[in-house]
Amino acid sequence: MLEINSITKTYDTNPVLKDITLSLNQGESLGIIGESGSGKSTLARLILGLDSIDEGEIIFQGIRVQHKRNSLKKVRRHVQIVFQDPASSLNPKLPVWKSVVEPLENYPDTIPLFLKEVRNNKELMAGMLFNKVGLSQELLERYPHQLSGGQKQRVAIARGISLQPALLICDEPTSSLDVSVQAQVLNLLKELKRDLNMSYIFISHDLAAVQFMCDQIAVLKNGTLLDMFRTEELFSEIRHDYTKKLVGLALKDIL
Amino acid sequence: MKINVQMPKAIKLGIKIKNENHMIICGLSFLTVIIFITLLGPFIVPNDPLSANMSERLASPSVTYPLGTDHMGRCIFSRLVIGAQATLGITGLVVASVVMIGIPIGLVTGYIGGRIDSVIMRLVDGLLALPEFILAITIAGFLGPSLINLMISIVFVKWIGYTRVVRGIVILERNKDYVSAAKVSGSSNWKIIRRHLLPQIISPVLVLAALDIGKVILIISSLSYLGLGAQPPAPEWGAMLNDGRPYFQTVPELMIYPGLAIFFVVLSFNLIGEGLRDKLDVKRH
Amino acid sequence: MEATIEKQIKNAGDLVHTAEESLLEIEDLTITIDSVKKDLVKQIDLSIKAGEMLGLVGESGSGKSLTATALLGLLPSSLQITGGTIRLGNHQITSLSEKEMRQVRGKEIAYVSQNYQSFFTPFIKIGKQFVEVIQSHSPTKKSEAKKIVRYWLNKVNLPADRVFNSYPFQLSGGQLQRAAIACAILLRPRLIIADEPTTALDVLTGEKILDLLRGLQKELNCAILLITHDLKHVMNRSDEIAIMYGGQILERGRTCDVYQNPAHPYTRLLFQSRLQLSKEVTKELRTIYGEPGLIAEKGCPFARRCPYVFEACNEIPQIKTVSDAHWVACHAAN
Amino acid sequence: MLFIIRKRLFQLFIVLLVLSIFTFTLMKLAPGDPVLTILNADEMLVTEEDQAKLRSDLGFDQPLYVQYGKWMLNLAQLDLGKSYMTGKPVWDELMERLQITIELTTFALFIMISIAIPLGVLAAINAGRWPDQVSRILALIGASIPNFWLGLILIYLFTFKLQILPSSGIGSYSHIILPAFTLGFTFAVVYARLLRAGLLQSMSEDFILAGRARGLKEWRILWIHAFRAAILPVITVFGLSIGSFLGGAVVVEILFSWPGLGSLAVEAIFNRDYPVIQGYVLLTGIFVVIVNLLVDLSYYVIDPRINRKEEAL
Repeated sequence: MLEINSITKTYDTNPVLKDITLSLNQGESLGIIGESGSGKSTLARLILGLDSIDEGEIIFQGIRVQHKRNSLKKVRRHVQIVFQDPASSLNPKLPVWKSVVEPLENYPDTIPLFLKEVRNNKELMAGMLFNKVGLSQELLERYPHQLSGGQKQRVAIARGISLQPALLICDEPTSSLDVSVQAQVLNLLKELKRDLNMSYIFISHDLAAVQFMCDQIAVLKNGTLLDMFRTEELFSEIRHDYTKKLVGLALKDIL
Repeated sequence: MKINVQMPKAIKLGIKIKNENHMIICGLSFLTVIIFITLLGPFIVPNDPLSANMSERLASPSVTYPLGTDHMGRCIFSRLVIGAQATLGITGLVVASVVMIGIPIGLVTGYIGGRIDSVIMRLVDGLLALPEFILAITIAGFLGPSLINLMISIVFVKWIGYTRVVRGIVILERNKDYVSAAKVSGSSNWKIIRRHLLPQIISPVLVLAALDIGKVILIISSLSYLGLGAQPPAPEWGAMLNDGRPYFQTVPELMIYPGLAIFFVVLSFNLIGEGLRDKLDVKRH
Repeated sequence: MEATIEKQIKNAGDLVHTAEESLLEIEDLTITIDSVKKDLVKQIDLSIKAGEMLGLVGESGSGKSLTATALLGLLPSSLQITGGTIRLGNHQITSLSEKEMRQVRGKEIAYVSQNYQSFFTPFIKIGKQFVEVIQSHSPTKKSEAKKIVRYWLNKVNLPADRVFNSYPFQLSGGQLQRAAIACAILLRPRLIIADEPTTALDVLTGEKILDLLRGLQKELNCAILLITHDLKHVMNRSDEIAIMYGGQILERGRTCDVYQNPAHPYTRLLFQSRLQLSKEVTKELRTIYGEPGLIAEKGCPFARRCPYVFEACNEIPQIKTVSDAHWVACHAAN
Repeated sequence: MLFIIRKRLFQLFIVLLVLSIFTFTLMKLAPGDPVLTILNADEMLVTEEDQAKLRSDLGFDQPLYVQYGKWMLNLAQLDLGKSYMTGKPVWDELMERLQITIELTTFALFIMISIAIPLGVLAAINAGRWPDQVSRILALIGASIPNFWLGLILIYLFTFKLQILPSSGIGSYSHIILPAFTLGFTFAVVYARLLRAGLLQSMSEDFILAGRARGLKEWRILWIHAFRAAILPVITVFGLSIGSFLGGAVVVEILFSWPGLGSLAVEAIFNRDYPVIQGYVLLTGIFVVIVNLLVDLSYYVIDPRINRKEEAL
């Protein structure tokens, strides 16, 4: 479904991504793990065409992602994103339901199965989507600052799934949330994935979250892909030293 | 000696809201009265503001002349009231044109960025070095003093400020996730500008405009005072001050009334502007 | 050789002594917003013994950072301590004058914050800021102060000369946090308050910082109050933990006791909803209903999210002893 | 550092270009014939030949771009032409008056700083209490009062009523007090508010809390740690509003009969003395750019981080 071929990206003079090659099959989910500055968020932006690629190419379902309007519009029909910080990913001056249905406005021909009956009514669609992510209908008319962090992230997720995309990129979706809310959001994402038959690219610094969410794991460090494996092989002896270090640290938390 | 900070937001607002609202209400009520008088001007003035009557020059306040007469025996009160039309009208026009020019340019250059942006901004940086007051003097100097020339020169310089503010906000906002999210949602650039960016600039521009109205009034009256704006016998406040200058040791009222008029009009706009700024939490630019 | 042994004995003596009496004692502390008379921190009790680490765990809005600010005597004027006392050694912090309090800060109580990027004043060289701290507390010659600074910078494994002459922005996050720790221990304080010192750092770097802190603590025999939102930061390191929610302490005790036998539903749920790496991937995570902003106005603050809530929860629960040095504030616990 | 200097030099270039085209165009657009102006000024009988001769002397019979080119070439040698009125070189005349204006503005600046800093700091440390309110009211008055009117009131009070200060002319310190205060006051109170806002902002930074937690004395926190961050926005605004400052100086010079650049410009305007007006505008433009360059450079002294930000650009 998604092929990333030797991507290189440089900001100013420092390389952010160096020769990254990855691929993802339909229905599978890929976890990308790395510390801040490892280039993992940049990768997400490149897949969505939010930044230009210096070298290499990204092909999604046969379409090359590049800075041409129609190619981007086609790709974004099937690839959506949930950002890390819901406070900044929702327009503060817009009632949240309007943010949620924005993708549906722009792709009038797209009819997700779960919105079939209400496709011509924006408010009802927003209501259905709110339902889907476990938000009460009373919150539809609220503005972002009137919602809690977890609620905002649910709104962002509702927007992400509104087109029933084939691939949803989650860029650290829980790291700005409180501990007791993280589990809720992870459960929701897992449930939606099954429900809507989506693939995820799940970006995180938390190995446990990636393990919980994904079939495959890629380890990024300083813009280089160090390790890539199926989730079952996480504890295998042949893992890269850096991966082992991360695993060791995560296991130390188990008391 | 300690400055206290880090108040939880709710508390901070609680204290502030009162203060801002007072300022806005105060400014608005001044302004309403002034606009009311201005609009009704022609019907309520007791005398023709232009008709001179040398036998009644420098008269004290009386029933006929509520604030007395000037050095040419003209009714000061009537001149003040009619003068408001000129001042407020021109200022309104100037600020409206400036906003209409400044906003679109700022939005587009800020959002698109790249070469167009840098060319325009370099030019703008250059123009910014021309103080509007001095530019206005120059234009007045070359083209002859008149209110129209005055307006042109103020517009010529003032739009830059708006472009810069709008562009600054757009650049700040366009890199935020919600704009990225709108792009990913498939929204066109036009839609992003209209729906996501335009609402962000409304409050700052509103504040800027309110404060600028005051500044423009001051510029106009200063230039008229220098004799480079409104020309006699037009009843403009700055010009009235200029007229009264030679007499003000003996009849200070000639200077006090027009000065107070300018002061209160500008003050009411400043009150509104400052109040709005605090209320809408707009940063200074 | 003899000297060091003597020191060891002395330290041991200290430990015995402080096992009975704690260094920091917070009793009944209540912090109120002046204007609306709302309590943000309600009647909390805490204590730390010298040489021990207390982990104060809570989500946003729990009042944990506020408590730290109150310890430093730096509450904003809109907030007030309306009840209770804070004692540090012989100092009754709640009744010290501003001037006396200033001398306590930095010398007796040190502070390390989450925001390492803004811990040092950005346009003054680090070394100068260290020297400033020393000179603020006792008249010291500059050369003398420099020596002390170098010593502590080395102690936290930083290249002393380079860091001394650097501006804060010239250091990496990990380095800055080390420098912040060096600055905190500069005057050998008796208590270090570390407010989420690793949250903004990468996992590996954060781990090293916590280890460093722990190591220095042992060496200096000072107490540490480690404030965090994440249980995992404190479980392996702290001697005691306290769980805070909605301005109250729900449970507190020796770390191992709390871990083995969490008595409050909130503590239990926090443990269960934690994402953990394991050979067997869980299908679904255990969750806690609602969000941290959901705080019951009356009674137990956790009541609105608690699965075991019943009528009695409308009243503030009495503090019950679970076992020796393990307390809980819950009606349901027994 | 070089980056900034380069940027400002480029700006200077743009400014001169725009201003020169601007004034040149205006001169051509201007009603009336400068030749007649000059001849009238000399109070001679004006003949057609005289006019034609003068016209070609001045190069007015050549195409516009040639005139502009010549004018620019002269400009590059600081030759701004001769005043129509006095016949003296414009450059010399400007320099003579510049000194007097600088005297006034420096003094006004001094008054401004000595009002703005204490008032701003006082307002900040008493935020929400009466000194803050007073500074707020003063700032509102300062921003709303026409400075020539303020000047008139001061003259009325100090010259006519109290008779302690002269209202016009130059010469002694007593002459400079009223004009400098008039010019400085309206800016001072506004800057005091800016400084207050900057201080409140920087006092809410985490490093201030950290500094207090280290037990630093409050005066050190304020003056050494917070003040530097707070003064930056004030300096920025000063750079941006130096133009209005000069504009204010024109009004004040006229009001107090202060024979500086502003008076020169206004006289020139009434006399249609175009070379002088041109010279004045160009000089002002250069002055504004130079002040802004100084403002930029002061950032380096105040905040070492700027070096790095720039490298990142």
